[in-house]
Amino acid sequence: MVKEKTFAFFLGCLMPNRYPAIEKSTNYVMEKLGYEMLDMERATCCPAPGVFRSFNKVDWMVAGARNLCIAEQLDADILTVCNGCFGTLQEINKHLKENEEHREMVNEKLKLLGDYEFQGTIDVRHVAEVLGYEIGPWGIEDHIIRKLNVKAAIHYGCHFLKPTRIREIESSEGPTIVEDFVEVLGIESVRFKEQLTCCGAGGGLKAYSGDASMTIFGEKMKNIDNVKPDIILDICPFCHLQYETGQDYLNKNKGCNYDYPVIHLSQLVAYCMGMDQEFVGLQYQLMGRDFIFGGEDVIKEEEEAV
Amino acid sequence: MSETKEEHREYKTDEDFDRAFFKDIERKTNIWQCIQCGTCTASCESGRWTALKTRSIIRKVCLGDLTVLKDPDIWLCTTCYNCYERCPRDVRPTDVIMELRNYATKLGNISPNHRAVVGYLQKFGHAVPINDEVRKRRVELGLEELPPTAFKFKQEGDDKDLKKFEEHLFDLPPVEDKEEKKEKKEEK
Amino acid sequence: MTVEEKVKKTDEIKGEADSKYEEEPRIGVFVCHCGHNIADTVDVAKVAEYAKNLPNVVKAEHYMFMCSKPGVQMVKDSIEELGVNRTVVASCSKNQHGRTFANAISEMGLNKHRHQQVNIREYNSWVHKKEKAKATYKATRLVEAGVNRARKLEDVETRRVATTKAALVIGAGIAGLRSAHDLAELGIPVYLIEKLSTIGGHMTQLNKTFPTLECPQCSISPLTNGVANHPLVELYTNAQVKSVEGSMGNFEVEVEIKPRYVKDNCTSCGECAAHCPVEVSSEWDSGMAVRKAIYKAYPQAIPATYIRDKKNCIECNTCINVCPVQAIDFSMQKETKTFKVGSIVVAVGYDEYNPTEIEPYHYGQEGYEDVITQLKLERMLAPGSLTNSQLLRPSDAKIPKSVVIIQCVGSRNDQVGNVYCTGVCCKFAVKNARIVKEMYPDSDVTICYIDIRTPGLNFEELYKSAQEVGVRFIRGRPSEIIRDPVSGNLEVIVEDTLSMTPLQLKADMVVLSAAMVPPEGIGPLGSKLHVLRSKEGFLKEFHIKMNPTLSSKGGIFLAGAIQGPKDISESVAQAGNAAALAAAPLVKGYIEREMLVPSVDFDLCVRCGLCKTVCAPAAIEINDDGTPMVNEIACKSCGMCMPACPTGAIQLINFSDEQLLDEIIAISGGGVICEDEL
Amino acid sequence: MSCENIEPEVLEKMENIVVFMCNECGQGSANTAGVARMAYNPAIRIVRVQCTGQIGPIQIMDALSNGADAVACVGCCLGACHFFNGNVLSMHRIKLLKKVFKELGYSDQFVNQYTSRAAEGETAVGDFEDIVIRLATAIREEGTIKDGC
Ligand SMILES: Cc1cc2nc3c(=O)[nH]c(=O)nc-3n(C[C@H](O)[C@H](O)[C@H](O)COP(=O)(O)OP(=O)(O)OC[C@H]3O[C@@H](n4cnc5c(N)ncnc54)[C@H](O)[C@@H]3O)c2cc1C
Ligand SMILES: Cc1cc2nc3c(=O)[nH]c(=O)nc-3n(C[C@H](O)[C@H](O)[C@H](O)COP(=O)(O)OP(=O)(O)OC[C@H]3O[C@@H](n4cnc5c(N)ncnc54)[C@H](O)[C@@H]3O)c2cc1C
Ligand code: SF4
Ligand code: SF4
Ligand code: SF4
Ligand code: SF4
Ligand code: SF4
Ligand code: SF4
Ligand code: SF4
Ligand code: SF4
Repeated sequence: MVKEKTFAFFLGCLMPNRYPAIEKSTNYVMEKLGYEMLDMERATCCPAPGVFRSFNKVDWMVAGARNLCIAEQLDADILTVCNGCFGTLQEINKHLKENEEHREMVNEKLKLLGDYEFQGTIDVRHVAEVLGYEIGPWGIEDHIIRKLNVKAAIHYGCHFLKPTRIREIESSEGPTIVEDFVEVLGIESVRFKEQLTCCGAGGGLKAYSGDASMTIFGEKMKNIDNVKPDIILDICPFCHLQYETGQDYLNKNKGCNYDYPVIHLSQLVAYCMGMDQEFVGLQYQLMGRDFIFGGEDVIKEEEEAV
Repeated sequence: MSETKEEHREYKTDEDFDRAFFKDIERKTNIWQCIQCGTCTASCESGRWTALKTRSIIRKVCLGDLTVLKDPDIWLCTTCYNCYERCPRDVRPTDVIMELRNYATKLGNISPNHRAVVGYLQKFGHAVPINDEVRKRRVELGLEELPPTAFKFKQEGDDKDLKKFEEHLFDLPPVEDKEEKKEKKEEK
Repeated sequence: MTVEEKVKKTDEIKGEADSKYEEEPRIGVFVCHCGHNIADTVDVAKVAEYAKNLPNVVKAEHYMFMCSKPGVQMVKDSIEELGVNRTVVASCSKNQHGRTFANAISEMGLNKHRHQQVNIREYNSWVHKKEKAKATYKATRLVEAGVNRARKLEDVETRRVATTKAALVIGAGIAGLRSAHDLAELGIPVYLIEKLSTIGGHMTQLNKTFPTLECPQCSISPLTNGVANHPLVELYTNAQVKSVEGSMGNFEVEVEIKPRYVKDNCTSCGECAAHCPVEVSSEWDSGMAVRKAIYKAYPQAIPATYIRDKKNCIECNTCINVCPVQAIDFSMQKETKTFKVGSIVVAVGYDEYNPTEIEPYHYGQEGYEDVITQLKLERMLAPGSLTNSQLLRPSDAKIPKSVVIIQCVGSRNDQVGNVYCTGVCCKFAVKNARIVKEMYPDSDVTICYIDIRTPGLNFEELYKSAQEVGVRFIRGRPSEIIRDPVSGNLEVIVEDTLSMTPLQLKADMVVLSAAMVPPEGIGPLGSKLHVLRSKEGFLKEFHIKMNPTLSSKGGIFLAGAIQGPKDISESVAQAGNAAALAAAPLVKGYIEREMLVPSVDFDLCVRCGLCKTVCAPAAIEINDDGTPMVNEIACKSCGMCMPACPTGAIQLINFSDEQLLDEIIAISGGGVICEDEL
Repeated sequence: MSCENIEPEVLEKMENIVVFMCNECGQGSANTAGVARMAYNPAIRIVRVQCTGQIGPIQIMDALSNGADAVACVGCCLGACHFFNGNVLSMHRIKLLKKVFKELGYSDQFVNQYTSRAAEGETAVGDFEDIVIRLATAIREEGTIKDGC
């Protein structure tokens, strides 16, 4: 049995190394909700499903299993905040639990990396799914001290829900888990055309062909711009990066003039639970640096009055 | 398959194909069930804007057309899984493309950028390594300057994890001159 | 012999079990040379010699042609002269001359089943020509096996059961109507049961029918009237089967009839509906029109009597007051009737697949009102529809400038679990595309397809005619229908696979060619009837080629789309066949069967019921005390129940474990004499 | 692999192969093969049963314990059983039996299930050849089942 109300916090690459504010926020939220967050010492890249699985599926599984072993040693389920990390670790974990042949093969190779053996004792979770289903909109209400009044374009990304038969979270054609959750934070989700398409960064495409990646992203931004949200809300630091650098790129190269703040679910929830805006870290980001989360004090008072 | 021959003729013969080559893919996925309906291409977010035509890639694998391994299009997939979700015959095109990339990598058909990413993983344990600016930000946010990942241990002199990564994982074939030049041309 | 004589003769044969043969078996063995055919390879003399030494064998001979008159006489004589009471002839296959010898011994007063045919020609001499010694040895094994088997053969009686001269037809679509009518014309009283308030099924919902684009009401009304007025047909609408007992020839069926709340003296004047304040969406119109709480599904509906929909009625009693003939009676109660019938025809048709499951098409979702199914399109175009037979977008009642039709929705799709091709949707799609294009030449009509499947006379012509009027065909299965939340426009995303181009087709309206799937409630109905279903959920035919009309259970026949998707012509053809097959035993008046059926040793039976679970024809019923009872008429003598039984309590006569064991011992090489003696 | 390549000493060890054939396609195909004079191994012994669904472990073990070297069931093509689905039942039973054989440490090639088509003698002969080939493999690896028992 894994420890209850405890997570092995899997950082991945982009969050600690580019968007530490998301890390800060996630810790803040989970700890306020009464979870203990354990460090996964010596963890590495998940490794990213698009690139590393493309090169060598076996090695991808081995490196992923190594991370899983670290959490198994901590006796805690893994919490990820990134669709890529979630995709990799959830998939490998599930696959190795089911496939004995591959489990043996991977364990054989794991020995070369150190004292690791995949046991299959833990689960892998994503913060959006923990918040959306485990805490739930009903459970977060007691914890929030600010309600916003913000229109958000929600981007789910691909690997949080797909492949649905492996993730088993929700239909990928019309998910509502994040909308339902953030509604209580005062977020109005605005639907836009082709909302569920990819941001264009995955599968190693961003590294392989920036142009192609930006063409896909440009279309996406056009559709978002059509509905003029206040913020773009994501659940993955890689999508986050794409929305950040992508807007910048389009502004510089395609004559666009976008400045939509890009906010990860953890950042948003942390803010609503009382973390100062300074720690949300918009000042470090490329877009929406001047964005102020609407009238927090007023809402705070209202909340208190109630 | 000789390349010079190909340039001169439109038709192909059995010698141009090697159906046995993709036996492994046949085993792992359902390519032979493909009815060429095009749902995958139509679903493909990349294919709408790029040269990637998922259906025709599947077709080439069915035929045993090895040129697909040199086809840069296979690297345009974003692994969005739309095709995988919607294929009416459960062919799992995303998995097929991943397998193809594995083959292509073995043959050395891998872009310099991707090579670099592998290098980062082996050197830093991360596909995206940390930089000085972010170190500073981390401190400002009240986080530890370095996250407790393998890289931190390397910095502290404990290099065994990443050494082993380099030794045992993602061993890429050496760069061939010709290939590299070609790749570079394409980049431009 | 004339046909009548032959029938009479078979009628006479009754071979009742006879107790005088309960004594010691006396076996006669006859080995045939078949000219050179056997004798050249097998040493027949040696085989006969060998047989002589087997226990209970009183005579063993070999002869040039056993099937010749003198050969058959030899067999007969042995019975008379030596008191042989079981015969073994080692010659050709059972199919070839097995019956010759069985008939011969039956002429001598022995039960046919006391003859054991051993095949040493097709199974031996003809296939082992070069290995004479081995073939001879094999022949001894086969003969010994035959003798062992003969030793314990039991008499099998032939039993005749009188049949009930009446038939039940379930479902009054085109198939059910056809069957009912044909049965009635053969002089058989028919009970016709329809779940809905009106008969005619899906055909009456259609606008025009391919390939001739005829008006379906015109084609079907002679039949609906013919059935409704036939003196031998009793029609029950609003009725469902509640339970079915019995088997082939004699079923007892309980039917529950829901009240209409309107008596038969209704003149169909429509006053009640005109005054009824409640309006709901009409099921018959596939939701494309409204009806009142008291209503008639459509003007030509049969029976013409109105019906009150109790669920939606607010009981204002207006209708009761306005009815000029006091036909309305809210106190009517549901009735249960029991019918005794000899055969049952199941013709409950199909349902249109509900495409909500295919999420990328957003069928039924808010904002996607202009995505409809073919059946809805048929209703919209049909005479007297809400839109006055015009094609109007549900969202804004405008004529669409572009209509995109999507094929294979819910068919040929592993994800929804329907791998089959419905086979009808390509035909109705080209039909409707042509009709729409002809009505609105300025609108674009596009069919997105994977393959166009229009086989058979007249159907490719239909396809071609659609091309001629300018219907656009795009080979590709759309991945999704997207809607711009700002403009509300629909776009269909599809790859034109022939030119490798992804397309974004603007669509004012999208029509989904949804599959034909098993009708709602088929699961419970199937279990009540004890018939098995295919993995797709349709009722499964007994043999796909040789008997596609019989169900898994004798006496129950399938007609129309319930056996698998079909168009009208195919449904009608099968319905006629079902009627003929269902009528045969009823016209003849009896069913005759050899009692080659299992019996149960109740001392061994542990009442587990496993035998029942494997018996496909549902011939095993479980008694109140838990013991199984084999219905001898329903049993098909397959023996599948035997290995299912954990204790060996259930045994098929003449194929029991014990009888087979004797044969197996000999044939596996175990036996009296060793090989080296040859 | 064909029957011709089997070593004589292996072939010699195959004395009795019991084949349960159903009354419909099984019997039919063997008859057709006979009419067409298609030769096959004389160790093949056909037992006529109503349906392969009638054959259970009892019959199969009876045969093996009385000297059969291998046992097979031959029924109609899947989906075309003349008794509805007896061949499928038989297939499942034989699959299970194969598992049991393996667990007990025997080759699972001693029992097999086949289908054939009444009009095509080749189908029956093909089945017979396959039985022989599989048995040959088993004999080479583990000897006959008689030795093992
Ligand atoms: C959009 C569309 C267009 C078509 N166009 C054509 C065409 O142009 N030409 C053509 O040849 N075919 C066409 N078809 C096919 C045609 O509809 C069918 O072939 C035909 O209706 C099948 O008839 P049926 O009697 O088997 O089934 P149905 O018409 O479905 O009749 C079955 C009857 O059984 C009743 N029933 C169901 N369950 C029960 C129960 N449990 N108890 C009692 N009664 C029950 C039903 O209420 C119904 O009355 C079309 C089909 C569709 C979907
Ligand atoms: C290559 C091929 C493969 C096929 N495979 C399949 C398959 O796998 N499954 C399937 O279901 N169907 C298959 N079919 C279709 C199948 O052959 C037909 O559906 C079926 O044989 C039709 O049977 P029938 O009795 O109508 O006609 P036929 O089999 O043609 O019988 C007609 C009989 O009438 C006799 N006859 C003709 N004229 C006269 C006359 N003037 N007087 C007296 N007698 C006459 C003929 O000699 C013949 O014996 C196939 C067809 C072809 C061509
Ligand atoms: S969606 Fe599937 S079946 Fe259709 S073309 Fe693509 S891979 Fe083939
Ligand atoms: S997974 Fe790749 S090929 Fe498939 S739809 Fe997405 S981008 Fe296209
Ligand atoms: S119930 Fe009365 S009012 Fe209604 S249609 Fe019949 S006769 Fe007319
Ligand atoms: S009583 Fe019912 S059916 Fe009659 S008019 Fe009122 S609502 Fe209509
Ligand atoms: S008939 Fe045509 S539309 Fe219908 S399932 Fe078959 S191919 Fe698809
Ligand atoms: S004519 Fe025959 S081969 Fe051609 S499409 Fe039709 S069924 Fe197929
Ligand atoms: S032999 Fe047994 S399984 Fe077969 S039909 Fe008769 S009772 Fe049913
Ligand atoms: S399977 Fe055998 S023991 Fe079980 S109920 Fe049937 S006869 Fe009795």
